[in-house]
Amino acid sequence: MKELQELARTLLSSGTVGVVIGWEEGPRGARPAFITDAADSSRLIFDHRCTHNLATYLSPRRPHMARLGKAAIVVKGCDARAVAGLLRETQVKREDVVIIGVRCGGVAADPAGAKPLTAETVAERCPGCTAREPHLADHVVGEAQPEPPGAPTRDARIAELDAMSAPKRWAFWQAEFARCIRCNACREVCPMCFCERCVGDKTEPQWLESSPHPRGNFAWHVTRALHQAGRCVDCGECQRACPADIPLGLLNRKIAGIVADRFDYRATDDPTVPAPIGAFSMSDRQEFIL
Amino acid sequence: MARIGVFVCHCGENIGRTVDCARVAEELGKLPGVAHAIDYKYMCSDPGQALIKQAIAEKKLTGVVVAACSPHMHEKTFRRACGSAGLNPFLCEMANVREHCSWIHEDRDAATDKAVDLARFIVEKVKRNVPLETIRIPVTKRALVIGGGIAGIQAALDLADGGAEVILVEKEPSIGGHMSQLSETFPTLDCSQCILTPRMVEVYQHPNIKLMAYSEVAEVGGYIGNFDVKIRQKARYVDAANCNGCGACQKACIVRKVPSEFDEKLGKRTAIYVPFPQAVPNIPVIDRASCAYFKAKAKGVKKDACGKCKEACSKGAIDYEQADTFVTEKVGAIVVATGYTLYSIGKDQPEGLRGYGEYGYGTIPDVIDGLQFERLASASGPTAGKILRPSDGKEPKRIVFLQCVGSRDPAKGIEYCSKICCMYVAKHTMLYRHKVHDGQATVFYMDIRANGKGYDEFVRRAIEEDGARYVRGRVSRMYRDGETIKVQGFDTLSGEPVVIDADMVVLATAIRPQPGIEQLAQKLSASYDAHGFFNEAHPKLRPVETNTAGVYLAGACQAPRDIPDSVAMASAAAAKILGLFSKAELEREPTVAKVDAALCAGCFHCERVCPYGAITRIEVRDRKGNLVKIVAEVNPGVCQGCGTCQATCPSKSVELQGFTDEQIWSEINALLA
Amino acid sequence: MNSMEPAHGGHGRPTLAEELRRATGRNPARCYQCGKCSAGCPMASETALRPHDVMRLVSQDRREELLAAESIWLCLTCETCVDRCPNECDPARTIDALREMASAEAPASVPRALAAFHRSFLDQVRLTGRLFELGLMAEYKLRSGALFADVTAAPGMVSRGKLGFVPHPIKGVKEVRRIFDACERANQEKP
Amino acid sequence: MKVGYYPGCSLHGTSREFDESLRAVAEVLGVELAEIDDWSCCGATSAHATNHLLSVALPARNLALAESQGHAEVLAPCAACYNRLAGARHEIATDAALAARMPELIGRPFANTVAVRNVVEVLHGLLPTIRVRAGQPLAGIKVACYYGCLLVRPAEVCSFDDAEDPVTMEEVVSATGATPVAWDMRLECCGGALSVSRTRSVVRLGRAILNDARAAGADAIVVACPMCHSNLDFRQSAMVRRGEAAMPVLFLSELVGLAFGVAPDRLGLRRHFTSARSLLDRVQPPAAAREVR
Amino acid sequence: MALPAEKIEAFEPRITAFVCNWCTYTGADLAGTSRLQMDPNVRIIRLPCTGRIDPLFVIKAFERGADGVIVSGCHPADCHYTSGNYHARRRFAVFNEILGFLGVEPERLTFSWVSASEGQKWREVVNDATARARRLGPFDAFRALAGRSA
Repeated sequence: MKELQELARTLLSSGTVGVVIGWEEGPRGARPAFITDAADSSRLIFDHRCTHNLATYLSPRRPHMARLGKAAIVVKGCDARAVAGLLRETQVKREDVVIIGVRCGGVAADPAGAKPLTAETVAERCPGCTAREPHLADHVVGEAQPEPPGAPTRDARIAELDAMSAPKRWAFWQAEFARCIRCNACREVCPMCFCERCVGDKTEPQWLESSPHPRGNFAWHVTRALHQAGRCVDCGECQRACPADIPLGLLNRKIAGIVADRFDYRATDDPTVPAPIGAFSMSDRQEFIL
Repeated sequence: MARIGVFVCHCGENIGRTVDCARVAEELGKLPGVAHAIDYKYMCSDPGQALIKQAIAEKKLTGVVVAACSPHMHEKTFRRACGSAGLNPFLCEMANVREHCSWIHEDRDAATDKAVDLARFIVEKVKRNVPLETIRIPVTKRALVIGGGIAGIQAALDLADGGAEVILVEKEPSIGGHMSQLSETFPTLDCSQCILTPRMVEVYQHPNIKLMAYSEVAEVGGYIGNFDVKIRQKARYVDAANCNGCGACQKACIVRKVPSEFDEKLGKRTAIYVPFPQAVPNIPVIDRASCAYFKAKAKGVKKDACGKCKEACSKGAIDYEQADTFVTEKVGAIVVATGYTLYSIGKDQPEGLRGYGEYGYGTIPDVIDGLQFERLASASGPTAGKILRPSDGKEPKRIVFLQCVGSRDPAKGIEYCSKICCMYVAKHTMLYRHKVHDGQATVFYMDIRANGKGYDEFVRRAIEEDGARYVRGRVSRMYRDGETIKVQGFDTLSGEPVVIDADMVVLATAIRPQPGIEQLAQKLSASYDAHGFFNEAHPKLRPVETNTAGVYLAGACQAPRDIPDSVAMASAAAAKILGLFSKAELEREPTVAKVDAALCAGCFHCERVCPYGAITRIEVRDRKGNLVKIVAEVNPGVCQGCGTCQATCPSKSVELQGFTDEQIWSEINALLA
Repeated sequence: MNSMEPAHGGHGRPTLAEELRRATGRNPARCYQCGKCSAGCPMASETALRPHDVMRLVSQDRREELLAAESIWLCLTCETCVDRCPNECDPARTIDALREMASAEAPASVPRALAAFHRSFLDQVRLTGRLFELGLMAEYKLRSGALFADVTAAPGMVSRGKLGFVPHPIKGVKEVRRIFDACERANQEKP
Repeated sequence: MKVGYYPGCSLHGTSREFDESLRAVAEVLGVELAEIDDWSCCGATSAHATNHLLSVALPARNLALAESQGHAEVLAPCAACYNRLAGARHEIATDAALAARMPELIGRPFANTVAVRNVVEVLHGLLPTIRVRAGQPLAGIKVACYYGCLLVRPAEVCSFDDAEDPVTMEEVVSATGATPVAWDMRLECCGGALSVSRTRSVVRLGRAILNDARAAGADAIVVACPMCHSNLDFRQSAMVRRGEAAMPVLFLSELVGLAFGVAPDRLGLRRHFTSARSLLDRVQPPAAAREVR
Repeated sequence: MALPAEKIEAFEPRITAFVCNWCTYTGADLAGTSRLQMDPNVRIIRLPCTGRIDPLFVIKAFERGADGVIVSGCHPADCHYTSGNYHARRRFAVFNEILGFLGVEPERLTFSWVSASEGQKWREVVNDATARARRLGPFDAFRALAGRSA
């Protein structure tokens, strides 16, 4: 923690950056912090409650951030993949950001989560995580951390769904999507959703109905999933932000499985690895095509 | 409010028999925005078109829908009619109620319902059509010809004579291609080099032609009329400006036993060499892989590396330090004339092909291919034109020729006919008889395909006058028996198996595209078939064009071709290009994509999927000149209108004109009437 | 299995095709095996070798097989093949030439009945200058051994006045015999 | 009109009726048949099949005789003789070396100047006269004109008509007042060359010809070749099956004779093996009474 | 949830086909020129290339009452625009799996390559897609999203 604070102080006081994006203690646990004064560096924290993916604040669609000057950002290994995604999709220039990696031992699903991290409180993406060590970083701080507690659960749930009949799966998802109020929190929090104007907001023509209605809800979630294929970094922010507790992480995980299976692509913090959509291979599987 | 005119064509009985055209017109007439709906016997006829023009004028139509045949048949006709009546042509669309409806259904009600649907979709689409203007792009009146064989030479000369500047790129040290290796040519038996070398010299001396031998196309950017081509000039290690072609370096070279590519490995050359005496340009190259100097250098030897050629050169033209150089040329059109290579029966084959184990995978001595026979028969060849067996230099008294080796053999991976083999085998049997009077040529053939002017007469001459014995059937197996080769086949006309003893066997192996052609095709964004031959834009009506505007084909890169065909294609391609160059600007259909810079977030997925490289990055700045963002822009000259960018764009910030989201959405929306 | 011999190198003898070309003035190599000759041949259903087979074997230089074949003797010389051949190969003339060669080189292979008929016919002509039909019938029956064939026809022939009983040699019978001798000599002198 | 006449062996023997009818018809037509003095056999198929040179030399002798006897053209009614004579004439005319050998070979001067005509050709040249002289006796009689092979093939030798679609015989028949029928087998070989040595082939080929003529509605077949006649007439009993009607086979000259009102006897009709009664019964006025048998 | 036989008889599925202009549209033209009779249930919407076909079209078609959707274009290596079909293949591979995961019966969606010379194949694609949709019955599940039923 001290190391992180010292680094931030140096970066700010030397004028290298105008803002350090990190976490601080808030009334309901950890919360994002935007440190612009070297003196405030000591507010920075990092622990298991720092579940937020701060890369979303690098999106050029947040002009108020740009006004703070060049940014340094604190990333967990998983978050670094989002930064890589932004680099890949030319939203951020590498020289315009200082990346501070932190070593992670898993985070809680809820930033207010109490110590210690347990199998019950851990975010569902963390058990079995292979991205705890950030590679895309100018500085890496902190000691190596223990494995997150608990065991992966999502793959089993996906397998369970896959085993259902189509009408049953339909019923399952319709029940989940029925709660959607189209608040767009999933989109707003997502570091990879940086469109100037989301297709969901497009009106001429309106492909996706914007009112909370089963038809538009379905179209929205299919489209969101499709747009995330090969781009989603599995930071879990959409699910955390969802006020309706729709298990978007399950859908994200499924997509990750599809692109891994079909295109041998896995989310990575190496920005030079090209994303699978936008590319093709002559030998792509086409068993679904007559 | 739209004022659409709907015109339902009976196409005589073709549509009217199954579709109630009057009902279609009636139903369509009820749609909001449809101001006029009629049916007529022949909409494409002059009176039919007059009806459309009259309605445009009288009813002040804002769009026209013709429910008739496929737009592939008459879209141009009706758009032109609208244009002449003052309606923007792109406000006219067709609904296909013939090929897609009346011709494939029998139930009149169902077919009529479907026709109403199809026309309604198009009505809804046309309501969202906007006037489009034909695109005009400037033309650079220079052409690139890739490949310096007979096709490339012909194309270059025709273009240059027509006043265009030409850059001729040849990957080998000399132009001439396979034709320069041939002894005589069918069906006239005139000497190949005698008719070719004057043209090679003409290329060299032509003021409009820039010859770049020993060079390859590295990159191709741009589009019709405006290509940017990056060309790699491979290091010859000889300074072309100083070399006077005296040949002293070759005499001095200590490495003298490199198998000669020009002689198809039947002869030898030095490490510094010109491929053949009439080479153009007559400038040697050093074959780095066999050169004693470079080998020694590679081993780290510092002193006493060879250097004999450098010592021998009075002009100081040898330059061991020379490196590949790149030049970029701007051209308006490209002719691909990369020619062919021969299939070999060996065990190692490219993907999808198999060799002939039954013919010994090429390990039986004195089994050669057609080009090797050409070199044996050529006066400039390794045997000075004597037909001698490679193994022992004896004169073969019995030669068996096998046609269709690789060709028409799907099991080996090639189902096509190589086209030229029937003819050159006949030629070989004649050359053989002329040189070895008591020699017997036997030909195994499947069919004799001699469909050119004077071709069949030529084959008959080989049989009737020069004693070639033709056996119809494939050879099953070939094996060595002492000094003879046993050729085991079946005479399907006699219905009997035959075994023929041969002193030499010549295989008419399949014609294949040059290796690396796929990469070139990808650079040119041109398509190619499963065998790697370039695809023509239309097999009948656009045989020398590719689907990439401005890229043309000549010769065997498109399919197996003989010399007359290659030359004809080359001249055709040149004529196409000269036609293109005759205009100051090009006109193109405006079916191109357009980016909405305000909405573009600059993720550049579009750039990645565009097959044509039509997407460029541009900076958006505010009034003060501050960079706001970098966004995509479509170069309308390059864009061919596939629309992949639009489907890929997550925010739908790029629209394909003529097929906009609004138009398609309206069509789909019309699904439920 | 048939091992095809080369046309040159070894034998020193011209190929059958060359010999026939000399004899008939037609080039057997012109045959491209379209089969039109056989398609029109009235005997195609009865013979082992049809005209196009004969042409094929000629091009393959299969002399012995051809000269021993009964098929060449079954040709009616109706010339249908000659008129229909697209290449003017003249199969009928080729077959005639083969018969001549067979008579000279392999007389044993000539079918007895046919040899008997031709021989008897020519003998009669040689004898009187014209054909003496009763003489032909008698000699043929002796030569062929078909003593009883058509024997019932003779009375009918006689009753219809179709058969004379006495041969009437012509004045120039010696002239005719000289022609026979000269032609036979010329045939033997052939290479 | 006078023409050199080469009857050939058959017309003096088994096909006497051809000679008889031809002479009767020639008389009506005012044609003098001047028989070549001391003519000899043409060699027929036997020479042709065994000694090519002989097959040329034997006809050449007869052509030389005709030449020396002042004939410009010679009529060879027998199709086989015609074919051999015309064939030899053609071969000698197109082979200078052969022509040079001829005089020595046949022991006579020979310039190959005589044209060879067949009976169809000669009658066809007299069509106007035939039309005038023919009455109505053959009205309503349908005739199958059978050319066979030797009359029209090979085309380069027998150039008087189209080898694949001849019309001359039909035109002669039309001129007689009879009606030629359209049928398919008129150019197929009857197997004459194997008549004696391989009868079964001849029966097969002949039967096909008879059946086709019958199917075409012919009342009779008309021929111009002794061998065809002999095969179709003499061997007809072996060709027809029980219940099948007999098909009279007439020489063309016989038919022309009937049209001229010549008595069937004078035309040699009684010499046929297959009775022509069915035909004669329909000749107007009925000629049956005048028939011998 | 296949329909009982008598209902299958009465039900005429509505099928929307999104096809490329160069291969499948032309192949369908050929089917017409060859007078290949086929089920009349398919309505073709012509796009320049499969690369232009957006999954949104498919969703919209279902929303507007389609019981089945066909997406068809050029065979690999046959694309008029060289690679639009390859991009479409990736896009629809993912889309297809997502729809399946969300419970859409895979038989509702037909993907095919039909070249300009495959009129016969186009007929098979049309008839197969129609038969499958007929078996499944109206896409009531999707219609229910709109608060309607068939």
